[in-house]
Amino acid sequence: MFEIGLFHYLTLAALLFTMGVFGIFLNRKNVIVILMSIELMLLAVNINFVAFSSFLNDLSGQIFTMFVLTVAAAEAAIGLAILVTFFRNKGSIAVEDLSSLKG
Amino acid sequence: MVSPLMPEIFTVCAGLLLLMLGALRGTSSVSFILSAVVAIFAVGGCLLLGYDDGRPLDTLGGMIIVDGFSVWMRLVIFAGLLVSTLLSVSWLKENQVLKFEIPLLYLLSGVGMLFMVSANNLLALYVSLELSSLCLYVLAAVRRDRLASAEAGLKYFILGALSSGLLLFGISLVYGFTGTLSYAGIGAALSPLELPAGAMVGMVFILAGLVFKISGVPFHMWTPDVYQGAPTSVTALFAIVPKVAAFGLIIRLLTGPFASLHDQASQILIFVALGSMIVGAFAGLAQQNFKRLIAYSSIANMGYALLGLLSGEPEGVASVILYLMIYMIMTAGVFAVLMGLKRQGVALENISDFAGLGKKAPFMAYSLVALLFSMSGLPPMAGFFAKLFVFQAAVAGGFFTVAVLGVLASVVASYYYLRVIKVMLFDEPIGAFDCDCSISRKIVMVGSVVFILVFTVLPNALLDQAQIAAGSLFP
Amino acid sequence: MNEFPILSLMTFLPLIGAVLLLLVRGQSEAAMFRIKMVALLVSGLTFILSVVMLVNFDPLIAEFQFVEKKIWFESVGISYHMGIDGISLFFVVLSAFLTPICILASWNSVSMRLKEYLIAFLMLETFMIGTFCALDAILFYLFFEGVLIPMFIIIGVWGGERRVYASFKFFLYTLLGSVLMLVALLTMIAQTGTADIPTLMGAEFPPHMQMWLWLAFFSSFAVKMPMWPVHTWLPDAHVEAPTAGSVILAGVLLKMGGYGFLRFSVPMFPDATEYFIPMVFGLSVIAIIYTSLVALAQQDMKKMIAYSSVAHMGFVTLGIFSLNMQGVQGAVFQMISHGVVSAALFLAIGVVYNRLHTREINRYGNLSKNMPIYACVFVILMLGSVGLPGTSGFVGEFLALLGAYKVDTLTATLAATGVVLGAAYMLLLTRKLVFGPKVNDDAAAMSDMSFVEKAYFLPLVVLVLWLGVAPAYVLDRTAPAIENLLEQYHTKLGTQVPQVPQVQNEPVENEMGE
Amino acid sequence: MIDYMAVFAPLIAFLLAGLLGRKFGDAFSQVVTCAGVLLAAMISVKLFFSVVLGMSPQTLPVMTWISSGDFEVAWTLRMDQLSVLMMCVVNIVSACVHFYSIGYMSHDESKSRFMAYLSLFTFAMLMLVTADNLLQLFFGWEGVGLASYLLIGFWYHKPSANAASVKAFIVNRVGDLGLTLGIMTAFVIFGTIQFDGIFNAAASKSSDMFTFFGYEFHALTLLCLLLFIGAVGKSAQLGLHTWLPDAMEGPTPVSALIHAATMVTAGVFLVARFSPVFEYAPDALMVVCLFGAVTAFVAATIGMTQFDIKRVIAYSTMSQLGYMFFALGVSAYSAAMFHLVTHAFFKALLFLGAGSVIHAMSNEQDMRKMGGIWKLIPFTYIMMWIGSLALAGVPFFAGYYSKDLILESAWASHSWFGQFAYWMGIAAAAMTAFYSWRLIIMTFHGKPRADHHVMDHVHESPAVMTVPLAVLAIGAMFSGAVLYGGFSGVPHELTLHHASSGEMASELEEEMEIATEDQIKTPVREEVMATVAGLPLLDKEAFFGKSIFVQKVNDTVAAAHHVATWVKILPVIDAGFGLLMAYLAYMFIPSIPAFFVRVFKPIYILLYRKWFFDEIYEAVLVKPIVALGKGLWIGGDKALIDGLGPDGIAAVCRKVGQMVSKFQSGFVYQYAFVMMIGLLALVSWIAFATGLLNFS
Amino acid sequence: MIGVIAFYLFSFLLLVSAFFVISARNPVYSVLFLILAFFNAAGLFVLLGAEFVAMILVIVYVGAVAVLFLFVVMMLDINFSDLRKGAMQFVPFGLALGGLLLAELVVLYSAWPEIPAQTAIDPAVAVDNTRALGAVLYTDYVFPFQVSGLILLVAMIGAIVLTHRTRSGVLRQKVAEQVSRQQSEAMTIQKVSSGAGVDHV
Repeated sequence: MFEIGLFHYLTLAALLFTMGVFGIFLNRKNVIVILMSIELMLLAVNINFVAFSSFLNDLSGQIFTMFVLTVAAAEAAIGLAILVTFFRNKGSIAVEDLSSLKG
Repeated sequence: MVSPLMPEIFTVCAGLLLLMLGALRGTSSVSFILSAVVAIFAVGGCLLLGYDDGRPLDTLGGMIIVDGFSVWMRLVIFAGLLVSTLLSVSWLKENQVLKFEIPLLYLLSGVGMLFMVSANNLLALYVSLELSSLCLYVLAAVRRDRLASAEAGLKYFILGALSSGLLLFGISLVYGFTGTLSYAGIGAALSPLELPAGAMVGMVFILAGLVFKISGVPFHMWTPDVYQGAPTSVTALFAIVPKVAAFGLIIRLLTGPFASLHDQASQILIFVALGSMIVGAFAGLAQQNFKRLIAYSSIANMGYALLGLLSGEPEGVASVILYLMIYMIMTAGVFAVLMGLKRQGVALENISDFAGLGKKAPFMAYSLVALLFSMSGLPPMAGFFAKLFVFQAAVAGGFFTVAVLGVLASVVASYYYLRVIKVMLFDEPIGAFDCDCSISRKIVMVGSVVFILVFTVLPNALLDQAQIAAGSLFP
Repeated sequence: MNEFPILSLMTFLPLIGAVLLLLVRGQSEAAMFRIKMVALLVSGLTFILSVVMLVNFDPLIAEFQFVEKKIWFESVGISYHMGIDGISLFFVVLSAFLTPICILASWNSVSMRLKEYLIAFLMLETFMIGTFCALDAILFYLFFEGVLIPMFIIIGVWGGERRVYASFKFFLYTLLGSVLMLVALLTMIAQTGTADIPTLMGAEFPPHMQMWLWLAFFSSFAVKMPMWPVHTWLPDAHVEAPTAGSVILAGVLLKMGGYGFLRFSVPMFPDATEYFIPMVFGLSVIAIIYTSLVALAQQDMKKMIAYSSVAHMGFVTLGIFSLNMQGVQGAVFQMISHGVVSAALFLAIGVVYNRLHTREINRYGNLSKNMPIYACVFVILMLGSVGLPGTSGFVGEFLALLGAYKVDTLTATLAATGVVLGAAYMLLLTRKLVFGPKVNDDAAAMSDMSFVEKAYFLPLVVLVLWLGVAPAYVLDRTAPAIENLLEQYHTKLGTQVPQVPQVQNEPVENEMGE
Repeated sequence: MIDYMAVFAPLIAFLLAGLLGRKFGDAFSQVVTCAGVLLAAMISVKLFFSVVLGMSPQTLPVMTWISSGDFEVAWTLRMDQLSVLMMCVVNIVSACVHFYSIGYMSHDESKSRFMAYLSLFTFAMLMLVTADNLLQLFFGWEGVGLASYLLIGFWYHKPSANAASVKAFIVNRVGDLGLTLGIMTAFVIFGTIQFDGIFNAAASKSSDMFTFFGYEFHALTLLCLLLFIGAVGKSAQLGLHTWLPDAMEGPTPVSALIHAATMVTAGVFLVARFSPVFEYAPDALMVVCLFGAVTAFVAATIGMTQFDIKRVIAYSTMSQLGYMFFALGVSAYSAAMFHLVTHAFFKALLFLGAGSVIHAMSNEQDMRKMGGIWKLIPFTYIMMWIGSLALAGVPFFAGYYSKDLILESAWASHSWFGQFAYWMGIAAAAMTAFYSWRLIIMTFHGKPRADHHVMDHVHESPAVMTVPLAVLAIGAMFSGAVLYGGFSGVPHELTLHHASSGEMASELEEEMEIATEDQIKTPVREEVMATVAGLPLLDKEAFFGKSIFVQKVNDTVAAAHHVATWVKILPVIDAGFGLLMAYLAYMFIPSIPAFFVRVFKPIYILLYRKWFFDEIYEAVLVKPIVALGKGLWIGGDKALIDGLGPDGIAAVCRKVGQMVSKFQSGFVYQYAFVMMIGLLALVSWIAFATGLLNFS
Repeated sequence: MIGVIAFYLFSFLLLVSAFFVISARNPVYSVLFLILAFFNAAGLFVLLGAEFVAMILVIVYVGAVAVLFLFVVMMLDINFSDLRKGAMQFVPFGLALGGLLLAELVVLYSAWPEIPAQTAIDPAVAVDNTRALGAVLYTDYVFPFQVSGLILLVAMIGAIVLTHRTRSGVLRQKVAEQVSRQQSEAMTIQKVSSGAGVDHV
């Protein structure tokens, strides 16, 4: 308990990941929160990577984290761009309005 | 010797040049850029032809591997890109979607896909996958003045991001439990005797992320919506190329780093394959929109393709490669017909709109009939052999139940192909069709019809290539 | 002769003809005539080739003849292997024989989308002939399934009111059966590494596996035959199909099931065959009685004939699974005979349908009066269908029953009651159609058969009688192959070919002198 | 070669008339067919001399028919005594009918069709009787059935004729079913269906058992019973007889030829032909006998109540066939054949006479609408008398000899069923006489009951009709006496009364026994013939040669000569009684019939309605079968099979499809949810199923 | 000890802020909590010895991504007041699922095989996290580096192609035209008669 091991970090990441997932499907208010949830998931993954990297004494985990960050930034940009496009068409970004395509 | 990545390098450089051209010249350069991208893909494919299938070659710090499989899959991807760009040429013009970025996004996503099948490291996998995916997200939403397109893009993006989150989580687990990111290292760390549970669960997460890309059940939910909402030329791209690349990725993972986990992987694949075949078959029954139908059809088809991977034998992999090629060509043909269907300038997407096509435009109609019969796996068309070999692989591996359920699902699925055929041939026409079949579409349509017929007679060239490609994964 | 690829030529000549048709342009009368002539010539040529083949067929040997073997799928054990033996010989001839007749039968009755129609028929011919010639399981499957495509289109485009329902039912039903067969085929290929039929015939499969394989094949062939209770697609398909479609359907397509049993189920899975004989017998008997009864209740001519086909096919399965010479020969003969008789009956229905556009039996009557030749032809065909001695129907039915009787008296007896019922519905049909009082003015105003109609009925009627009086021509040619088949079957099983005790010719005087 | 023409001439005639008749006209057809049959008749007579009297049976090969493994059947013409006898009967009667038809059908529009059918029938019948194997016999069997069908339904525009033709065919088919099974059983037992093969092996198989429906049966009994079922159908024995009266819907010459003289006797022929087998199946013989006896009686009872002139004769035919069968049943094959021959003549005569009446009465068949015409058509009247006398068994007419022989044989069989048959026969004989004269009286005597239009047209038939009648009348009068020796084995006592009755017979018998033992040689035979100068004295064994086989102990025909005298006389008295009753009831005291009808109303109705056979069959078989057919179609095929099968599955699939597609709700959070559930399922599956994770 | 306390502090704050990210009614709050979460995560990274990544996290995420979010949230002017019904029905099910996933992962982690740490620590790594990363990033990882460049390019193209609009009717400043304007072009003198107004001009 008093020694913080890999287990703690991983558990923390798992909790965070789960929260991110929750955020995606519990959210009805607006899509933007979903995007943030995705960021949380990625953050969890990053914690995993860094923790593993640190405990394995291997740098590639940290490198991976950097690329994840890069990609996440790009993803956020594109995601928000699409979101804006959608908003311009629909006038709303409520998740439930995202349902003209179905069946 | 030229770099083994010459085609990609060439493609990227040429693409960047075109980007600059587009940025400077704007809309007026779209035509040229489209043609240029077609040419680039053609040249890129040709550049690949020069490689002999020698020993596998690691390059770029072990990130990339160039072997027979990678060469052949890249060739297939180039072909797919070429065909889908060719299809888009006239469509984009006809539908006034004149953005020079679109062909460039095709190009960049294509580069991502090319890297995907050559990736030899989880990091390389991730970045190339993201490169291709991000382009596709944008492409789905590229008709930004249309709600459907924007919605498709948004859905695709959210779910895609979720799936890449899963993929990443999986990668992190695999990394953590094996201590390495390289395929070879993972393969070495996973000895069949003692399998770390974490790596196994990691693999499941990775597979989940990748199955999303090939729209396998239960990660298929995006497919119908995105197919329907995205601009048709983009849908064509979605349907034709990325699946091949993602499949290449899956094949390489399962035969390389996760070869020791084959038993567990094939259990997942059985689940996914069965689910895809069944959902694809049943959900398609209720569809009215042709693009949506094709989406379900592709879901089902991916299920069949997965059957070839169950046994983990080279023959099975070869059958999957063959399946993907044939599927790709059939899909291209179908889209070539679909994109040409218009009534008073409005593109037709509902199945009921096809009524009487057999009378008004028999050539197109019968081409589509042949393609659809082929898709439903009826002899003597190539689609039959595609299915034949994957089923053979499954049966040879002892997966009888799956095979039987698969063929039964294919019967159910054949119903919706038949329905389209019925509407075209049996029903009375409800109006004239615009017959402005562009030459590029015609080429694709005729080409794919000829292919599915000729393949039956001369199958060996492709079959051999598929076997060679598969064989290179099993040294 | 063996060097000459006559089977491939016969198989693909119609396809070439279809391609030729594609090249003929125009919608004018003259163009239409040209199209018809091309189709007729091509199918006629195919028929001539089939006659050449028939003449050159060596009736004494059991092995496959006119064999062609080419590499097809190099590494997978699938080859292009064609050849015929006594079992398939006449099916090939039958297919080649009926197609020109079908084209003639459509000469004036089909004008809508004529070119497509004829192309579909020529494609159909290719697939039919191919099915019977193929000696590679996958090649067989290819042709076997390929048939569905043109037939689906023929029913769907040129069919009657409920054509969509019928064509879908036909297609999906038969497809459902066949795909299971495909899985079985793949299993066999996986087991033996080859799809070559002669090799597979020699292969031994473990009994447990045989059961499953047999069932899978059964699911396909039983639907195709069709056997009870998977027969319901047939009446619908027949009723809705255009005349020529029904002709081919009844004349050739149904035979594919029986042929399949003989080519696959029996020689390859003897243990399973032996095990499932009671089931097949049971189903056959049910089919014969049940469908005969149902046929009695029909008001639609085509439906009645369609149901009668099911009953007739019941005799075929009965004969095949008797697994003795008479049974199997009877079954083969019955198939050939049914191919001629039922095809002709559908054509005959087509003749009146073209004039009055209804298939309802009660709308007709008294046709003997204004259509005496037609009446005569119809009665002869009816007799063939009923199985009167002297017509082709009798020989097959009797031999099949005899074969079954040797194995199981109860089954054969029950099946024989079908003969009575068969007479009942056919006579009722005849009574209402060609005899009976005048019913309608329009029926009474119909003209007798035209020259073309006479032209294609003549060979059919002659065949019905000729096969009935001198069936030896057919029986002799089928005998070696069937003998061989049975011998192999019983050798594999380790049993003897059941023989009827031969009479010791004791002089009669001894008995009288007591 | 010419012998072939005895069978094939009618076929050729049929083909010519059938194919070319429309082109060359009716006269052509008539000439061709009559010539064909006449030729055949002449050759048959020639054959009668060479084969029967010359004792040289022959077999004429034609071609292979069916050859399948060990099952081999060839088209062959077997011309032994039995066949040739039948050929003579068939051809002669047929020739008469052919000629008669020219006159009778002169007003019909399809003359050539009719003539062609008649020839076709003749051919089929000849094929039947000359068959050398069961299958060819079956061919002829069905061929006559077909001809019968076509001819009954000749006036196809008449619904009743149509119905009757179909009924005839189908009821016969039921019998044929038995025959078919019989053929197959024969093949399984004997390994062949050649007659010679079967007959030669019959004795050696007499104790064999045969498994049928899982039970063991005595092989030959089973075989004989199955064959007999066929005979029951064709010969209209009780149970399968209902078609025969209805068959009278056909033109009268047809009734004469097919439904009296020839086709219906095919069953008798079959059993006689199979005597070598029946002899080893006593139980089967008993059944045959009982069937025959009951049929004779029942048919006679019905015959007494009918009003349609042809139906009366039809029931009489059925009754007489009953006689033949019970004769067969007591092994008196030759007696049966004898009656067959004589019956052919007098029954054809009766029918043609009736035809002549009908012709005269403008196609009226109801006796209640006739009467008082005997003076108008005296020739016909005389012919009817001759026919009736022969039918009733009045001495010296043909029927007398044959019927007596049958009754005596039955009595002589000393079996309970023989006795039963005898008494049934006696009863039927009385009734036969009764209804015969009832017919004559109602038709010819009394006041005319037809309207004057009809009566004005009553006229004697033309010569083309009367000459055949005369020919048949000669047969009806003399065939019995002439042929008696051949069929019975001894000259008839009455015939030979003036000669050396008793001794002569026994002498002959002795001689005959010697002859049988050492294969009668022609010289011996000629000697025998010479013994009885002038009379064509024929003896049974030589007459039939090997074509009929009777075990010594069963030889009832031989024993028939030794029965008590009252047995021999009773039938004659009996017939006289019946005749008298008819005169009483219909001539002198016309109120009697009405009285009986009133008093015995239920019985009368039972008889008048033909023992309700048709009604019972309708209720028990026809209606349920039709209902079953409809039920299976609507309930079975449509509801059950299609409902559960293709349609049901399709509906379920469609529903599932809609469900699955509804699942695709469009809401992105649900999609994500599904993905996560899927992932979780996969992870859990892998984790737990492979035992990687356990919480212990 | 401080490490332990720091870990729990950061972890607690991280989880709490994550919770508020997904549950806050106002998306602006969500973004702010997201930023808080990132800070805490960066803290954790530091605890793990990955200072450079921690810095990057703060710079990239807080500096760019979160701000982007905030920008969009404000720009879109969303009506965020109504919490739609129906969201809650998923909660129990979701909780169960999440719990299961979590449980599985936790059990899984406890089975970490303790891969022996690369004992011979790379001197480069030992010396300096940033330097070590820099040493491999452009050598061993040049391929992903290049590809990530392309990814960013795609992001740029994507954002432009999706959101950039050339509005018609928007007035733009054209400096050259302004500069080259002559007085004569810009101004004309009109004579206006008194009492007539300017209507006729």
